[in-house]
Amino acid sequence: MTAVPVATKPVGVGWDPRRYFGGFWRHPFARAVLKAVLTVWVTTTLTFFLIRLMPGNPVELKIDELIQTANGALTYDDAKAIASGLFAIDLNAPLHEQYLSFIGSLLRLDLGRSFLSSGTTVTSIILAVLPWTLFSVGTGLLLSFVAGIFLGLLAAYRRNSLLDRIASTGGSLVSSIPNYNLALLIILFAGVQWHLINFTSMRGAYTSGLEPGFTPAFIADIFYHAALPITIYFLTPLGHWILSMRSATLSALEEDYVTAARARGLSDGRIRTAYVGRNAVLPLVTQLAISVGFIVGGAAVIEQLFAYQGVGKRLLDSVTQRDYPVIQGVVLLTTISVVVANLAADLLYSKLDPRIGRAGGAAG
Amino acid sequence: APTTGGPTGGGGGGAKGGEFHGGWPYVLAPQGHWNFFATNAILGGGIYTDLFIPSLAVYRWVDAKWDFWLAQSAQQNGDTYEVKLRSGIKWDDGTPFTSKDVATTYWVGRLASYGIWNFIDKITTPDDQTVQFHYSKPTSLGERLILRNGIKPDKIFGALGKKAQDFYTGGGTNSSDAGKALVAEMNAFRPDKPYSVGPYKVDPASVTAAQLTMVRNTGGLFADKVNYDKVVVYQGETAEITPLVLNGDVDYATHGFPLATDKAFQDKGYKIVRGPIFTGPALYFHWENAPEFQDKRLRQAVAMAFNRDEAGKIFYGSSARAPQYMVGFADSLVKNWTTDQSKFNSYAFDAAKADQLMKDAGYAKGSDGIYAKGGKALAYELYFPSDFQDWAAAATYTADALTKFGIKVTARGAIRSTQLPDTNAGKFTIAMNPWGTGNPHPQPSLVRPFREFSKDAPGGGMKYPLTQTYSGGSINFDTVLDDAITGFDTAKQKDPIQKIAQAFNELLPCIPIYERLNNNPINDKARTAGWPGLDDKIYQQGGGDNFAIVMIMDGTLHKI
Amino acid sequence: MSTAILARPTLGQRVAGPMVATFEFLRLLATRPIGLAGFVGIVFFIFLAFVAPLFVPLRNDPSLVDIYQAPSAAHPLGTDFQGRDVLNQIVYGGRDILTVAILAALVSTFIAISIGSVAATVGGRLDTAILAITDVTLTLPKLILLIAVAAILRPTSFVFLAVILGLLQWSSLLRQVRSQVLSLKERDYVEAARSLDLGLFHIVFREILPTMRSYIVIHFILAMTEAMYAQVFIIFLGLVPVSGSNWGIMLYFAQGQGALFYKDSIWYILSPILAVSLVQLSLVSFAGALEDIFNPRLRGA
Amino acid sequence: MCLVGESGCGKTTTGRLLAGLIRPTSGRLLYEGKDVWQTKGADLARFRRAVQLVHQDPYASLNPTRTVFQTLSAPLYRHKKARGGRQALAAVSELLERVDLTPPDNFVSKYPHQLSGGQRQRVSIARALTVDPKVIVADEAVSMVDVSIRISLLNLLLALGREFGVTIVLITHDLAVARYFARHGRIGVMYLGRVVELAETESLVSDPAHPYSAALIAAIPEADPEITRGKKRVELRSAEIPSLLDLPPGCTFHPRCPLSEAGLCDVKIPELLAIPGHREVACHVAVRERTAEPAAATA
Amino acid sequence: MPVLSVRGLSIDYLTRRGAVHAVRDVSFELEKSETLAIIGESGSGKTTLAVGLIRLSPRGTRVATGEILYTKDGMTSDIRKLDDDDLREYRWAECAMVFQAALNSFNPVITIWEQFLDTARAHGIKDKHRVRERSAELLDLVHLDARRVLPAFPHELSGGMKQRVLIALALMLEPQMLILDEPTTALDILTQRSIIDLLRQLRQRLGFSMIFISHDLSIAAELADRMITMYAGRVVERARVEDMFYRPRHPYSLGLLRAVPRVSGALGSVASIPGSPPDLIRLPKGCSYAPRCPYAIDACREAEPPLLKVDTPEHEAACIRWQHVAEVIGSKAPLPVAEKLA
Ligand SMILES: Nc1ncnc2c1ncn2[C@@H]1O[C@H](COP(=O)(O)OP(=O)(O)OP(=O)(O)O)[C@@H](O)[C@H]1O
Ligand SMILES: Nc1ncnc2c1ncn2[C@@H]1O[C@H](COP(=O)(O)OP(=O)(O)OP(=O)(O)O)[C@@H](O)[C@H]1O
Ligand SMILES: [Mg+2]
Ligand SMILES: [Mg+2]
Repeated sequence: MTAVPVATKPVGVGWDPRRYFGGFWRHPFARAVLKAVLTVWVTTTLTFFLIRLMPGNPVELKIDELIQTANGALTYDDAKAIASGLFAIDLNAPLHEQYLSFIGSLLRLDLGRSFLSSGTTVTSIILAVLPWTLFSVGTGLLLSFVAGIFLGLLAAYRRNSLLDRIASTGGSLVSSIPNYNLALLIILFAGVQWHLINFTSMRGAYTSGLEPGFTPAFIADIFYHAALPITIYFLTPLGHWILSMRSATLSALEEDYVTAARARGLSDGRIRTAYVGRNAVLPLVTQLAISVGFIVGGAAVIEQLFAYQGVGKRLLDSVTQRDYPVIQGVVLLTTISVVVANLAADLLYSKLDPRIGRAGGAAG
Repeated sequence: APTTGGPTGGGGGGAKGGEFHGGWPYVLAPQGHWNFFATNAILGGGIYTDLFIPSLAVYRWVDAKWDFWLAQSAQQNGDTYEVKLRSGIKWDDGTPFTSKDVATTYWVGRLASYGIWNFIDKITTPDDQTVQFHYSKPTSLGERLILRNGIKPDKIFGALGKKAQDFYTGGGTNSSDAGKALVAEMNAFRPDKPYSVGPYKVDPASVTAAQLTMVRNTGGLFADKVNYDKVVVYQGETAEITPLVLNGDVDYATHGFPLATDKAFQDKGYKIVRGPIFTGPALYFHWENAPEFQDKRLRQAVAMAFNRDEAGKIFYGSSARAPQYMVGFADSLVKNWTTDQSKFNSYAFDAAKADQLMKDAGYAKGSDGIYAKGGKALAYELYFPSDFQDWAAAATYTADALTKFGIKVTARGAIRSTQLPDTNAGKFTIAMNPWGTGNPHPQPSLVRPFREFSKDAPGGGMKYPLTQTYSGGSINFDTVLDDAITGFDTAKQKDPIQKIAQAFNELLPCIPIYERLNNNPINDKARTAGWPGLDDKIYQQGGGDNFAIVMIMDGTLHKI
Repeated sequence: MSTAILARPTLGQRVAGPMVATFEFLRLLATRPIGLAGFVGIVFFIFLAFVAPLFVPLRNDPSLVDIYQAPSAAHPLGTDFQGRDVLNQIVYGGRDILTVAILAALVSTFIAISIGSVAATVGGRLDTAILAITDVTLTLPKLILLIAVAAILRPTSFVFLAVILGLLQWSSLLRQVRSQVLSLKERDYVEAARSLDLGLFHIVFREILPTMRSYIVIHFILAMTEAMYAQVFIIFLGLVPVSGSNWGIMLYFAQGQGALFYKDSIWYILSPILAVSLVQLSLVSFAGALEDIFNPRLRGA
Repeated sequence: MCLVGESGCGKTTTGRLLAGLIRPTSGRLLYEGKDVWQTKGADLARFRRAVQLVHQDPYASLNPTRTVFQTLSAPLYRHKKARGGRQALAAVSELLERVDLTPPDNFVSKYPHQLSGGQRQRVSIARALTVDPKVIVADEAVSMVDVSIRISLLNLLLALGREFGVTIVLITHDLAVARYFARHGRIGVMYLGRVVELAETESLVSDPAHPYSAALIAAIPEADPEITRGKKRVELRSAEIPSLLDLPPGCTFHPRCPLSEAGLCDVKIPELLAIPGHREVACHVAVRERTAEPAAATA
Repeated sequence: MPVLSVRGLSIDYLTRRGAVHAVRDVSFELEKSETLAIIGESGSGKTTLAVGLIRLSPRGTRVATGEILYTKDGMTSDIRKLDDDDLREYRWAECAMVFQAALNSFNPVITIWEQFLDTARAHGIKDKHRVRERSAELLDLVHLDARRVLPAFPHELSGGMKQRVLIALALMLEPQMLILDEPTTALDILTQRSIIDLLRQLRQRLGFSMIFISHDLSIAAELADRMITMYAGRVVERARVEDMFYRPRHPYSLGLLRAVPRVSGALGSVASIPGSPPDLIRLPKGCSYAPRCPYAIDACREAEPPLLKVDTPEHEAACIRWQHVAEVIGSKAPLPVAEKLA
């Protein structure tokens, strides 16, 4: 929906990184990788220091929680003793030392252990939840991308028809409702008021007692359980895809090469796919990657509302519990998955658009 | 205190079979695990652990006596507390249950800072059925500390227990480096599967984010007494459990349900149990940041200036009530633990009296608020934990009501993980923090205002000076709190408790707003039957000695 | 040559110009029913949030006998868990939300425009550095970061909150502004202004930015929707200290108090949902129409 | 003076260089004997004002958000040529009349999109005139306006040059336009960023010395069927234009040049040298053939 | 029998402001192997007409009246009445077109080879080998190296190369007719020259008919057999190329000729046409050129003049004052040819 950005002149402006990175830098993919690494580093560092800026520390919270749950079985001192025993890290060491040791272990792919469950590595915690988020977000997003592309193309071809109006108006309508509101509305109406769906049976990622595996029953089951989050991830960006695709198609339709293709007597189907569709989709590919970041973030509240065991819910829980290593780990790993999605999109983009791969520059 | 009594109650009246569905917010693997000494164990800290790692006994609150579970009997012999264990009980892997399991539980428990170790110095096991706890500091709190810990298997924790025993008998302490290492080892220990000595055991394959299932453990405690074949526990906090209860999926839930939900449950025809919890929110004034409240008259005025009863009812309806005796512990404990209740002021809602008190204290009431002599208007912020929905409701209510009274109070909420460190650090003028706790002894409740949120808090909390003067003269709360738990003779403890109670009532170090009752819905139409009438004393169980668990264990509850 | 003509270009630009432009704008808007509806919606909500509270008395006294009432004449949207009028809260609950959204949009737009145009005009290493930073922030998973940041920094005042939100969302606009300015500064008329020695101020504020006006307005509106989304998001999750009453807090409480599941409380929970969604909807459709109006290429037949 | 050459050969760049809008990579730009890029602040600004550019694209050279009056009055105010609206309006009207936009009242409050291409170009010229320039560089100023009105624009420029003593440098790729415009002046021919020949118009047209000029003149179609069909062609050795990023060594034209001599043209870069007949040319062969003592000339 | 015969064609663009009468009542014939040049100012409707001939007008275009008759092997059909399949067959196989923006005529994301293949397949040629051979042959014809060009993406070719590839592509199906809309405008002179020469050679070898659109008179002078001058959507003069250049009978043609300076020969007097073309939505009454015409009389503003036969049967001009124009040329205004003859 953003106006078409005017291409920048990539040539000859100021500092020329080529001088420093030689041929490596010139390769757009290498640049994207470098950028990705930089992004991950920045996010990690940012959260690391922000977390240490927090007043208080998790020990106090643990004490509070212990006292609350022990129902008087613990004196304050006992609780304090227990809590202090839980936390291996020394929060009083100088920041830069903490940071260096953190980065050090990070390089060894060690994200540390959960504060609140010191026998559990953060990596294992995240690995247990991340796949579910990626699965639901990925499915929803891809479905909505495909549907949006299709509807957008159709709307553009039938410009000003009823279908166009319904698709573009309806699309922007659904898209402008915040996803958490949409989820609440689904629970409220489809679940509670009209009893259309039995959403209580859809909680969790799969049915309790079912053996995980690549069996049709299990796969059907995980789709059933992910249906509500997927619906949200499907609906929220749908309008954006429809509108973007519609306007991209409209401008592609005005391109000379489309008229030229018509003049060459090409069939409508071929023109629609290889000439209009493909060129119109190109700019959306990058947006697809960016939206991964957005949706993974938005997943927090959706997973919370639908009781889906994803990384977003884990993050929220860790925030409430001040489980720093887990917060840190979740932010890091989601950043990585988002960045990887971006990289993949860059790669895909350069595959789809021959102008990028060889000319360089426009990537990113 | 009474230390006798065998298992009471129904004892398997109903038919066997069927399922019991409960709800609890457990933590999922891999963060959740099966080391019940460490935090975040699956179902850890919850009522359902009693079904697979039961404690030695459970307390009957109204009768003030112990119902024995894994213990056969228990006895105080001088400074030694001796527990005889039941025989013939087996762990789920077939190992017999013995005194070793109990000893290991407490030795490893010492690494986990089990409170009993503040009072005992060793545990001995003269034979397989006997465990002896040797007091170094006799206290009446000890019995509960011994009897209400879930017993874990020696087979799994024995090695750790041995290490701990050697370490402590060798003079080691938790604060030493070696102690810390041992504690860390204990915390990091991860048994690969659940275990059980109770009537049920968790089926590890059934654990999902949505629910888990417990199946019968044939050799376990009360295996023949319990009726249900399965106990299903749905995972979730209030928001997630509510629809399940409404949907009829859950037979019994312990969550604190808001009024709307409470009403919806009633509409569905569920029974609502309103048992005691012995706790609730209170207003804490920072001694230095809100110096006006150093004058007890102002605190008394505030206590009367708004309808504390209503503040609770907003969220809980009839599941909350303002305490009658404002003494810092639950009303139900007052009769047993104090000698004279006549002088306890209830501070019932009375704006006129409050006005008068303010006037006496030298404040003038203008049209838009109350002013000190210097002309300064009284304005504060009430800092509450926004993720405690019930408190949030009470906080906004209180702020509005006090503002209306003339003390301008703005409610500001932050999630507990933010609010608590802030209040501990003294960053507030008025804060909302808990009062009371679920212990049949009042002392742990009284610890909260004086130690937890003041003296012991990092940053000093509300900075309340512990030496104060009241009608009975000068009092040092810290020492009197110690006096209140010394020795086994609870009758002797009544004096210090009466003293603190009276001082609390006059000085109001914090203002308890309401005492919460739980509002547990019981669905007796779907699967479960056997629930006694709502006026039964069993529902008065407190402090984690959950009545539903007690009734499952003793076979009172059964399928329809 | 009459003085009337004299007045035309100078005064005309200041008075008649905007009036004519406004008229023309409304005329174009009128041909787009959805955009018009969005515009009306925005005007309505701004009125509701900033003007209506001056006339409608605040009624926030809890009243236990009145809780969870269905809509009635006395309470057109029913009552909440404290028996307070929901409509009244909707009226009073928009100001903070909209203020934060506007402020955050201002912050992000300001950052994007100032830094973006500086980067483009100055160029060189500064530009490379700014671009690199922007690229990196563009890929950050912002909501995830927002959850962490909000929990950690605890924005206590709404200005602080707005700044945080603004700081998280400038990057894509900055990139667009930068490339716009880069291309605009190569435009012949900017070059002409340079060679006429009209000064940097003139070039940036008279030649470049005015041509980007529509663009900036649209992005400002979109930034508002983004900020509003994120703001309600973290309030709803309880990550921001709550104080007073706004739609986000209403939603937070409504959900927490179980209004979702009680038959008579639909309107209570629905009201903030609808308020937030309608504002978003209005903003988005208005921005869409603006884009249509300002971009003649899309204007079409 | 006219500069001609193929598209992309650097004409615009030269124009912008002349107007002091870009800094040369090497070499000097002299104005009144001083190196422009050595001067600072006010002097540089003065130079910039003295050389004004009229751009190629009438649709991009005026700010679409500003009226004709605003466009023209801004430099007047800025350089204190007018104080107050009344003065500015008078000055603007005069400028408009000067570029034949009459009556000026019809134009002052118009926005660019309300003007035709030719009218815009006139406004551009008027804008250049606001600062009393000494030189106007008209970069393809007529290429994008309709054939039917090109000549009147050229005439306007010529008249301005005559009346106000402004030197006008016209940049164009159309040799016919160049010839018309510079019939009493000189034409410079550019190829790949270099001036390869500089000569008086008529002699260049009738007798080009550089092989590239010759090829160009021979290649141009004429608006006359008989002439154009009967023209002699210069056969080039290649139709490909080398990339500016990867220029051929020696004379940049040698890969295409029919006169190219191996060992000379592909090695040595020819300098622009004066040869008899008031012209300068950058070609080893042409210089050799047209100069009596080639050795002396190259020395 | 002409290959193409256009009769009374009118094309409007429907816009919010009203109908733009971009092409009005245009008639002409194109003979076999002949080159017809259409010239006129920007906006005079040339592209509209050309695109209309293969029915590719954009949305919002209305072909108001007229017929486009196309003859092949003695069969005549009206293009306007063709069904979709026939139309697709007609496009490119019978009538290929090189667009004004030829440089953007290739899909940027697929290779040149694929675009050749697409074209062939669209017309039923399935055999890849044959297509490859044919493309190599054609590229050779336009002096390009097929091995280099075919696997390339459009952006890897220079403007002149693209233009030549497009011409090769246009010849792929051996159409009878080639429409070129300003094929050389964006090219530099030497490239332009090579394209012109190429077209001339190809036409001689392959014998197709060609409609050549330009506002550049000199290219028309190079290539055309006959010429049409368009003004404000109408054909105002139609003549053999020599007649048009040396004996124009419409004041607009005359004006155009006079507006173009020359490189060789004497400079002569050169002059612009004052004024600008009319608004095609609200056309003035009478001759649309009258407001700019130096010879206009009151009668010109009364009614739109029809095309009148002048001098020779093959020469028509839409001017009631054509005799006056003839006089003017004869007496006062020396045209190039007059100079040359003198
Ligand atoms: N900003 C720039 N950065 C990099 N290269 C540039 C830039 N501007 C121009 N060039 C290159 O410099 C060369 C000369 O360009 P210039 O615009 O001066 O040519 P020109 O002769 O004016 O062409 P035309 O006739 O098309 O206007 C071209 O190859 C062009 O691509
Ligand atoms: N899609 C369109 N909608 C409305 N009007 C149009 C459209 N396309 C062209 N026109 C108008 O129709 C008239 C004829 O345009 P056309 O493109 O045919 O002219 P042309 O002779 O090819 O001009 P040029 O020499 O600039 O290519 C012009 O006035 C133009 O503004
Ligand atoms: Mg140029
Ligand atoms: Mg055209």
